[in-house]
Amino acid sequence: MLNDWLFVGLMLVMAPIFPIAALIIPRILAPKKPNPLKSQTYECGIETVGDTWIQFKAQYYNFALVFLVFDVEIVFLFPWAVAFNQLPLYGVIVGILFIEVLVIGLIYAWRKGILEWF
Amino acid sequence: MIPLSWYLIFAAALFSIGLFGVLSRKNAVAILMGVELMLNAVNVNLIAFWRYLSFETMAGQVFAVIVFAVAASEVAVGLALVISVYRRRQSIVADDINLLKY
Amino acid sequence: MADPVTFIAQWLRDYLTNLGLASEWISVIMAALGVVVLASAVLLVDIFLVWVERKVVARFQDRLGPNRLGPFGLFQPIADVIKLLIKEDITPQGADKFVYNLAPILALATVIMLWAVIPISATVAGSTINVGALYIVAVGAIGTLSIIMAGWASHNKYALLGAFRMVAQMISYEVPMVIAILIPVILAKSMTLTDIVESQSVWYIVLAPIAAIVFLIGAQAELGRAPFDLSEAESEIVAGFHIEYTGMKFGLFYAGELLHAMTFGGLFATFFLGGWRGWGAETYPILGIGYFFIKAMFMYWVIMWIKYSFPRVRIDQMLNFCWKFLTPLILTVLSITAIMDKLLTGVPYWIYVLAMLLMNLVVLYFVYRTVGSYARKERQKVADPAKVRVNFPVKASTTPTQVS
Amino acid sequence: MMSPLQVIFILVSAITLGAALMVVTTRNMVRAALWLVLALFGVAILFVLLEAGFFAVAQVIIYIGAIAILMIFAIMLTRRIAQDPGPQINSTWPLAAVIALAIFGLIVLFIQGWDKTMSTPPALPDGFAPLSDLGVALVSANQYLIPFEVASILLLAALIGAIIIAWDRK
Repeated sequence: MLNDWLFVGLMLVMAPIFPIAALIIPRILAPKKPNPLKSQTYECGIETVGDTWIQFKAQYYNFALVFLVFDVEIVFLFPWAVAFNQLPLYGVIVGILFIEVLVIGLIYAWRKGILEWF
Repeated sequence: MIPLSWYLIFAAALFSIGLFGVLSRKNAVAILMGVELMLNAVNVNLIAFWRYLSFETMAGQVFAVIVFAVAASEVAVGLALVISVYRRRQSIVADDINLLKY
Repeated sequence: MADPVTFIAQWLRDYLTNLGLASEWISVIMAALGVVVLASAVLLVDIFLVWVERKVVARFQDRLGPNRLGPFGLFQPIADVIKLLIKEDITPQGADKFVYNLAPILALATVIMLWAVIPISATVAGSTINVGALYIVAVGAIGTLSIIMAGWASHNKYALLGAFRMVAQMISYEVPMVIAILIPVILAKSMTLTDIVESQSVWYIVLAPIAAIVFLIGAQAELGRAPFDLSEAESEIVAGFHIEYTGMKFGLFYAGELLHAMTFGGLFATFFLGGWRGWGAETYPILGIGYFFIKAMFMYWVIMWIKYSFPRVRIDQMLNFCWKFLTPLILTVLSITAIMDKLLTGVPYWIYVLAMLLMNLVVLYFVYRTVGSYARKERQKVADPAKVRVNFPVKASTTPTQVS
Repeated sequence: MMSPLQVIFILVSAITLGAALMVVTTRNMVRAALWLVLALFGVAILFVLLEAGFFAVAQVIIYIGAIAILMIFAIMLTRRIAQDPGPQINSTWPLAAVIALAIFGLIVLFIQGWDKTMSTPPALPDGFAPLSDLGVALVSANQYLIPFEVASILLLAALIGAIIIAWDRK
């Protein structure tokens, strides 16, 4: 089984080499004349005002929260899907039940207004 | 091949580092990160025991699944607490959150 | 000589064995060669894609597109690459240098890594790991991380805002997309992509059209392409997370995005269009490569078609569409598919296919009815706001009469 | 002479432990989160070495794709401390270090005295499919059906709880 992962592991080591090479070549070829005005961060052509760390809406967090819980559930349904041929009907229904419990959570979040954006 | 004890020592080291983070960090999010490291150490142990001692039974893997679910729940609730406290107190330094101490 | 790829691989293996190497090292060397060949081929296709994308968008907008450099402007992307290579790199003030440089590398490398598990023909597949379908999701998760790294490290408000929007969108649409992947896995009873392709004697787009559509929408959102291009909305946040990137670093993001679109075309072909399957592909695997790329390019063209035909949606519409429509829909389809698959064990395959298709069509009909009535209500609200109370929920007391 | 697998193990575990140390010592919280991602990725590679590929990808999807992102979101939402210049570490950190080291030493002592730490894992039989075995085990009533469903309820409770805590409209 480890043999299958050999290719993936080599890919993991070698895939970044191509973009890294693409970043090293400009180091040699491209001009480099930085000045303070050039390296200002962009803000519609005017000077940057205030801090970058602006406060974000809490909604981003809410969506990430719902996503996290769903993600965990779905990932653990994959072995269930692979084992489908060995499962009796009640095993299938139990697997469905597993995900339907989460639907209650989704409905709750929906009712509570978590999924609104305002 | 890799001896089982290597995995166990690695997991122990990871667990200790996580514990150090939990005990020493001020920031509540950093404390949660330490807890994540500790849970990961447990998972490494569970999977290693499954592979070396009883790969015919799925107990180790199922336990790891449960640990994943627990970790996700813990992070969801923990970070919700952090955000809630931050909104009220404008601070997430764990030492400042001492209302329940008295 | 039915299969040149296997022939070359066998010849190389024999050659290395004659050199007296141990068999483990030979497989390592062969795998490394495979990685180099695959990655270079993918990147070559990527350079070509710049031309394809520009040419196609030009035709959609009734223009000619690049047509000066070489025949049909084919050398345009090479000129682009040379330009990007000799352009000055600007690192913005206050940027976190290491993370800033790491983000574009990750963005492209993760897309290349996706190709490790995609079967290109009957005999050419990088790896046959037993968790191929989840591997794709996992690599995509690292891609998401590269975006948030880019946005954070640029030290720019627009970049951070763009990254946040993009990540919110990507993680939201990941839920229906992963469930849509789960449906082919249930049908094939395997997560290995080669098995999924091999079990498609009938393409899964016939057995699971709704999953295919949801996967396509999810891919569009995952790519951040219109109508889901809020992350780079030029008129709002200028360019999104890569606003501060110049020269080759921007080029890597751009190349990564194009290749990602093409890769999603390939994944769609693998999951729903039978991958390399086609007439004579089993006996002549070299044909399979052609079939696969034709299907992948076709789906890439569909993705472009959608991109250049739809206007941008608002962020609340985007999220509502995902959580209140796509996710419940695909969960319903998943449940019905799972139970039907179990109930229909043992019946002839054509009945199974027909039943699945019929079920999907019935669900599609109900979706059409629901969406239609919802759209009617919305239009009514806009046309005659006095009649309907402004706040939700809209009571369905008045019968929809006039649609304007 | 070490086998290639052992070399990989030592490399990966060294990187993982180094990243974990950075997680607990870095001041910049976003950087700490990125180090956490690296540490979690290292653990995923160890899962591959343990021939539990499913857990490797699940680790990447759940920990890196969801938990780390959630943490970064939370850090940005509470941004004032994300760039807190003051000390990020308690004054009692030496005590914490002593406790952590003591526990590490204790565990190592136990492992040394344990006679079951074999050097090579048992070979997996041909046709062994841990993935579908896991799938069957999770939904079989005589195996682990109850923990599986309880995990689902736990996640539901976490979702509802987190919504109630984080989402109190004043």
